[in-house]
Amino acid sequence: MSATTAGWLVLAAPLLGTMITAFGFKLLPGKTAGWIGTAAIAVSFAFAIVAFIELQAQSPTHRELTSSLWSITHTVGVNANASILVDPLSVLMILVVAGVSTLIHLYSVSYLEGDEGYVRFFAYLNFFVFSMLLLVLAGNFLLLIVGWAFVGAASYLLISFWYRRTTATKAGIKAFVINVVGDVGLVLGTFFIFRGTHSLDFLTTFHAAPHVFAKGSGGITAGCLLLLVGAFAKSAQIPLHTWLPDAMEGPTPVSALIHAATMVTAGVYLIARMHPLFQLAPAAEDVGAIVGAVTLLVAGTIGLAAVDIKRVIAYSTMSQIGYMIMGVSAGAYTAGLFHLMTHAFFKALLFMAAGSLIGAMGGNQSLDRMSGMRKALPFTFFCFVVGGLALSGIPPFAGFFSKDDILLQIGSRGGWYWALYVAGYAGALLTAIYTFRMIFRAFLGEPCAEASELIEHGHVFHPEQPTNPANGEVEDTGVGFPGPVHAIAERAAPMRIAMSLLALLAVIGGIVGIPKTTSWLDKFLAPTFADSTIHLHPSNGLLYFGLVLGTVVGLAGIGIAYYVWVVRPGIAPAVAKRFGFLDRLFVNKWYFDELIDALVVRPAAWFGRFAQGTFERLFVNGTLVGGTTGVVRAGSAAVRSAESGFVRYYVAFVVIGLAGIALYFLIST
Amino acid sequence: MTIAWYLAVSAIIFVIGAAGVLIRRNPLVILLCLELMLNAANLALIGFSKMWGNNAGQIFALIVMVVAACEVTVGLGVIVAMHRHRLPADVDAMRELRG
Amino acid sequence: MIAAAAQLHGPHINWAALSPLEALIGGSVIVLLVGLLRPRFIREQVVPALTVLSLGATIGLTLWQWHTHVAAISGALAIDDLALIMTLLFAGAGIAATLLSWRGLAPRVSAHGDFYALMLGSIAGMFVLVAAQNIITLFIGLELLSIPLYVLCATEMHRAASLESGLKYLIIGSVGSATLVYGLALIYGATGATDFSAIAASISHGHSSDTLLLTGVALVLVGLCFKASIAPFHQWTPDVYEGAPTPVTAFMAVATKAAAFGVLLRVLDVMLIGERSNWKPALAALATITIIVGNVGALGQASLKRMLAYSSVAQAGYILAGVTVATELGARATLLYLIVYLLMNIAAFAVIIARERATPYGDDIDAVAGLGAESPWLAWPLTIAMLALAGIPATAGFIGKFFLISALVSGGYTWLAIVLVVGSMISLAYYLRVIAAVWMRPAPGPSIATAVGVPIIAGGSPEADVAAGQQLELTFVAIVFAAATVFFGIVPQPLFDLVQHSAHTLSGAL
Amino acid sequence: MLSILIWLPAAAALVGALIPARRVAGLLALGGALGSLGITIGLIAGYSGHSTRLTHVTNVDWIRSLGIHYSLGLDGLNLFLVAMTTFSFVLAIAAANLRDWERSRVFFLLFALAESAVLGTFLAQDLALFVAFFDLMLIPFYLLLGVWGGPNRIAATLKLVLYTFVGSLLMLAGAIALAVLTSEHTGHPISFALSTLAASPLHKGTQEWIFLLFAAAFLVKMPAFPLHGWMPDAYREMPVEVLAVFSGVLSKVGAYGFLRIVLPTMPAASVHFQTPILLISLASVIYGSAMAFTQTNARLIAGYSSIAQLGFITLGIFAFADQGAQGAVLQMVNHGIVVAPLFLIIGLLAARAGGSDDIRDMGGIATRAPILATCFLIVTFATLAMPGSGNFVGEFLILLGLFKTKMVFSIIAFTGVVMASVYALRVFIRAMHNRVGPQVQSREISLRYGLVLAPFLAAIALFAVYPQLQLGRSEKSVTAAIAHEKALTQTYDTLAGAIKK
Repeated sequence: MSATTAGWLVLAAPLLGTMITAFGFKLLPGKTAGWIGTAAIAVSFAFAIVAFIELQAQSPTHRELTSSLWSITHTVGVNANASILVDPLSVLMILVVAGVSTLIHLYSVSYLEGDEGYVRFFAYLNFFVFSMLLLVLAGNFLLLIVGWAFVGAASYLLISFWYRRTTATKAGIKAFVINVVGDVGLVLGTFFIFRGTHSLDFLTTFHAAPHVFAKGSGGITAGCLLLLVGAFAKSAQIPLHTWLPDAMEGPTPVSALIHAATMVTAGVYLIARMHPLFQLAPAAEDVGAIVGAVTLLVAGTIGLAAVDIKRVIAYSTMSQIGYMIMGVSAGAYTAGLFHLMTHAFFKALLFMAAGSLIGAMGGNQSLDRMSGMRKALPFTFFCFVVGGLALSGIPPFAGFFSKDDILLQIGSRGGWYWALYVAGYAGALLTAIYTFRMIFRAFLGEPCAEASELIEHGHVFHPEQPTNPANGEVEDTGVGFPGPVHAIAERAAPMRIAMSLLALLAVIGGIVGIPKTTSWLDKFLAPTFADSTIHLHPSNGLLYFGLVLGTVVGLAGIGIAYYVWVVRPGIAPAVAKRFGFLDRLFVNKWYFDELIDALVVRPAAWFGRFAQGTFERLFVNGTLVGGTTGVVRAGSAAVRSAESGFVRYYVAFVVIGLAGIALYFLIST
Repeated sequence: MTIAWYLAVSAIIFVIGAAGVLIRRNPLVILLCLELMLNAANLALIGFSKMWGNNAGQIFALIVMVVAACEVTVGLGVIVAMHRHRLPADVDAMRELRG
Repeated sequence: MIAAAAQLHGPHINWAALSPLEALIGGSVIVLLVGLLRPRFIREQVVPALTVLSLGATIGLTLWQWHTHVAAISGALAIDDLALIMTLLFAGAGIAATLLSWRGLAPRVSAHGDFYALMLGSIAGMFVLVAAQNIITLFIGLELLSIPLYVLCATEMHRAASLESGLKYLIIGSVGSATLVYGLALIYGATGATDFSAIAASISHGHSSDTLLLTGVALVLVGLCFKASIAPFHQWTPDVYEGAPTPVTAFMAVATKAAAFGVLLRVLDVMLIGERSNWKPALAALATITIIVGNVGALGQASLKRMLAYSSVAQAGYILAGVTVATELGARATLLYLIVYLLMNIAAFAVIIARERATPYGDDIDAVAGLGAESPWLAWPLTIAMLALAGIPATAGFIGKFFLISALVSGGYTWLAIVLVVGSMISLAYYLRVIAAVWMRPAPGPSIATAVGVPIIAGGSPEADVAAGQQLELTFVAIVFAAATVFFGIVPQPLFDLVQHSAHTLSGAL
Repeated sequence: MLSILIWLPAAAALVGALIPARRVAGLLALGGALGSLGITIGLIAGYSGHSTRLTHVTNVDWIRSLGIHYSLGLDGLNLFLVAMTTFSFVLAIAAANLRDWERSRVFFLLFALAESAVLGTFLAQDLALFVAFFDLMLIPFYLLLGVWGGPNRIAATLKLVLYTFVGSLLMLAGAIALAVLTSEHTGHPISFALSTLAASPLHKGTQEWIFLLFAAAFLVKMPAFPLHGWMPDAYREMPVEVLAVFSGVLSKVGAYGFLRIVLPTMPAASVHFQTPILLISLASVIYGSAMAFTQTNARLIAGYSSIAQLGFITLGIFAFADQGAQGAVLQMVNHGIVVAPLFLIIGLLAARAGGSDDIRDMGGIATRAPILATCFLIVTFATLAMPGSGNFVGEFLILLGLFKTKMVFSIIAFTGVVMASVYALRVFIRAMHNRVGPQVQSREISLRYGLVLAPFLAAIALFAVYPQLQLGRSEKSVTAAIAHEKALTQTYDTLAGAIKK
């Protein structure tokens, strides 16, 4: 079978899975739906591998295959088919997406056990994977936008999966609306590009762009900046990032799949996919790189202060994506995608471990409540540590190579890019600190109540009256709330399998791109980026310096974390008091929510209230309706009062009228 | 004596009649005033007919007289009927219909 | 008078052409005499039957005379399409009115014979009026039309309202006639002629700006506008319409108005065509005032008769607009609208009478509340009539308005067309109010029914005691005229063909 | 052929009204509507769209003396609007059949009359005929609202009728003026045939005031800001089955009128008033959206959202770019098949929330009604024009067209897209999610009602994946409709450019 056929089947499998689970939701007992969903994604992954092999069979110059089924619009110059583009980039993406998704589905089979929305969950999850694959396989802007919006919708559905938690629905609509802002950016960007190239098809556009757009010209720059808006919204980059932490309201596998491994990296993919355009708009590239750098630092600082364990990981995700965005914007495409891949492995792993941990805590996510879980959850602890090391970029874990590769490439561009280089390593230090702060606080120290219950009585803690940890609302166990079962990796085989596989990948994942040694990824992706005008040849000196520096920074971070939270637990509060301002800043997430609230939400709401309360009442009903009717009523009153009933007055009117006409006649001649 | 005098007189009579209709409240008087108005027209007609030397005007005048008689008759009839129903002989009292 | 004139000149009288008139007058006399007979059956059944018969005969003879165009009685009357169409209209209205008053109260309190005889006489007057070719016959016709109506208004003598309306109509009417006759006198004085054509001729020979003449024209205009109830000479209309017995009101509303406009067409487009430049702006102004006054006056009227009276004022404004443009198209539009106007008004009045007899609310709008549920056979005609008056498509009213507007636009009076449209907008408010009452309000409970005050003020009457069952003829009339309204709304071409040539007799001047 | 299409529903319902049996009336009305739908499907299948020529033309004299013809015709412009009409009416009548109505025979007769009138409006190729149908259309809805509507329906009917008739009477005057003046202009006998009127446009000055008369009628009908004063009351009181077609179908007549009548016959005026109309539409988009996310009455949210949607459509039309017009026509159909089920669903929700349309009384309805929730979810996403829905393709084309000719308007209009996501999801969440409301009894949608909604969802899906079905057929006619304006604007632009130099 050809690569494109495989591509279509990659799409078909999860769609089919969605259909089956959605329509058969009444007929699927127990975990059937879970297994069906998992199988669907597994099949999709298999086809992704087929596509990979088929593609490799092609000669390097012919690795951009397109195939289209039917035409969605073919009118007045807007031609868009249902077409996919299969090239190394998209194949890499489908491999990562389908692969990681399979494991997360596997994990969810147990994790969601006992939830009344079990089937719905897998319908949504399959739909998400379909959308994500559509996004990365799309062969033209229209389809890209469709996939782009679909993943947004799926993420909304899954964030507010426990839809009777008002916190969850709030987070959901927040995420969706910010994503729509991104969609708008994407669409507008498309308009700008379409105006030049008159085509929505990727390859045509890319080939035409250099001829129609002068480098750095207004049109292309505007277009690329708007594309960046889309990318930022999806990838939770400042200032469109506020939805991601709230998105942690969703079930943990969702956080693992959507808000760590796949969807949030769509922005990275977009920039990589659009690199021929971005290279025509250097300004846009620089904006991307700087925003990425800023994000990775800001997110890191917030990560230091957050107490909700999932939010800590979420901020770390933001920060890691900052690295990727910085990389691909600065022309380090392969490195960025490399980090995307490895990050998918270890961040998914971290979330899974967190899920298991939260299960053991009976749904509670606050670091303040946790301690001494190491004995209770040895396997989870192990996974956490592996993930943490990979995240902190400790050799030889996967994160080490990918992150340093990005920074290496950036450094090699010289000039002001050095600032980014430094920011990158500063971020690395923060990463190491908050990661291990989390690990130490949760697993070391005296076992907390839940931990000891698990150790001594050997069953998972379950509160008599479950409440929503976010706002303390009392929950029932009906549909729309988390189920009564709190699965932990130690008890559920599927979870354990998924986690171990990811742990393995988190350890050895880096092998595909060891600089100057294997760099298989570079070779694989070369055809896609062959047309890149940015050629980076980092010196070996810088390479070795970077590797060493990375290691040192990582270890230093861990050291600091150990000193502050294990050796001298008293220090942390003291420091917080000492730098009260910074502490407040970090705890309040740099006041971004408040900022957006003040700049966007409040004015919009005010306008709405004004429109309804004042304008509608006074103008539309008052002036337009009331005014005219008022005039007519007045006239009516006048006429009827003239109709007084006195005959003699009527005669008087006759006489007056007569006089009027006669006068007119006499005057007019 | 030119036509102007006849006209003037007839005009004055017409105005007097109209004024009467406007001022007086007794229906009988109003009927009389109406007669005045019609007869003003008659005077004018006859004057003109003399002026033009054709008798169309005089025929017209005759007809007007007849018509006037009819109108008065009907008017008196109605007034009598009202009197029978103890309705006041005052046009300003007729205000049941208004608005 | 005619006889007298005959001995003087021995004029040639075209009896055949006059046959409709003869039928009317003869019928009137016969009805009067038969009405004197004692037996109840004869008075209550035969007399109306005879009336209908003579009106039928009139229609028959009119159709027999169709397309004749002759001068009768040495040019005193002209029998032409205009006159004949109008005659059809009057006779139709007459038949409808007869049926409406058949089992009504008015004929009973006045002797039946008198009632119908007067009506026939009035119709005869209308015929004379629209056929008149000189100012004398014009005046005769006008009075022959008016005087019986004064009486008819006052027939229900036990009702103060009826008498009041009669006397008011008489007084103001007489003022109107006086004005008219004085105006005619002045015109005669200015031109020395009584025949329309002769007057027109002498005007065209340069008397057009003679003060005497102009004053005369002004007085004549007022006199005629008064009959057509054009604002500000309309004020008698609401009072008289409300006070008079409803069948009489219906008859007046359609027939009198038609006659007035018929003669207006003749006077303006034949006799005074030379003064066109003078009276056109005046009439345009009057039309505007009338449209606005009529429509705003009708708003929020509790009495349906009064509401229809004001609406008839407004409609008069529309029709006057058609006269104003003084083009053949305008004349045709006017005629067509008059026919349409007859159809929709009779339908409405029939329903109102039926309700007057069936409910204690007289002609108050409560009388039709909940009619849709109670008796759809009355509800639909009323609805159709109201929609037609409002000028909704698929009714003749729409066609009429459409034709009027196009006549106005092509006559260079687009602004007047806009006024007309604005007027129609206002009119929606009160026409739809009736429909709302019919379909959307429940029938008022007995509690209101016991309130005796309501009916009298509402111009209602003891007619309420007539059993609701015996309204077949009313329902019949309502349905026939409503059906016609819809039919001509969908297939209007016959109407257009009918009025096609009517204006030719005027076209000589136009 | 088209006459049958138009009059079949009315005829069937008339028979039903005369048969003194309770259920029969509804079923006959449904049958008639189904017949029309069948015919329409046949027409779509048979329509190639290779030319702008009218097909299935019926043309007989109606009023010879005024040059009015009973002339109907089908082309790419109205083909799918007719389809949307018959489709929505079939399902709305079906939905109405699931309820008991007092005086049901009159109800269904009026309902079917409404369909006939709307179809007539879409198919009329004679200006006078169009005007007649346009006014006639309102009467059945007036009675449907006034007789079977909510508690304070009478006030609502008065507002509705006064507003819309004020518009359409002005249009009547405009129409007559247009025809009469054209005939004087050309010297030919008067004719109301659109083709004739389009063949010889009047002077710019004359066009302009006539344009205003037409614009008034169409903008009220849509409704467009600030002429929407009648909308809230009417929407609050109307029975949902009626409201579904009223909002879904009638609102399009206005936009269609611009494309069918105003642009071809008054090109100069259209160009002259382009910016004002665009501003009104933009205001409608933003104002409608803002109102939609402050309202708490679900019907009004939907109502104001359609104000915004119609604003988009008008933007597309008056962009005078092919993409814009194509998108507008597509969007008319999309909005129709989306808003109709939306109102039906709101009806279902109200039934589950103790009869209240207020989203504050709803909440948590999804718990026991997953299928209903899914239907609502799909409709919601379609309403906010999420990419992947036909509505998105429509908006995409509209904004693209606008972007090409009036970039600033297009960029501002995008705020409407964002706001749409807010208010649409807001309704969904407040109704289906969150805590269970006080009077809420969540229960699953009945099978029969599901069968009514299913075709809507199917249609939404169809237009999502294959809008080309319509775009391909409408392209020629639509581009022809705005050809004059395009030419004019381009010449103006070139002139302006020349002046600059």
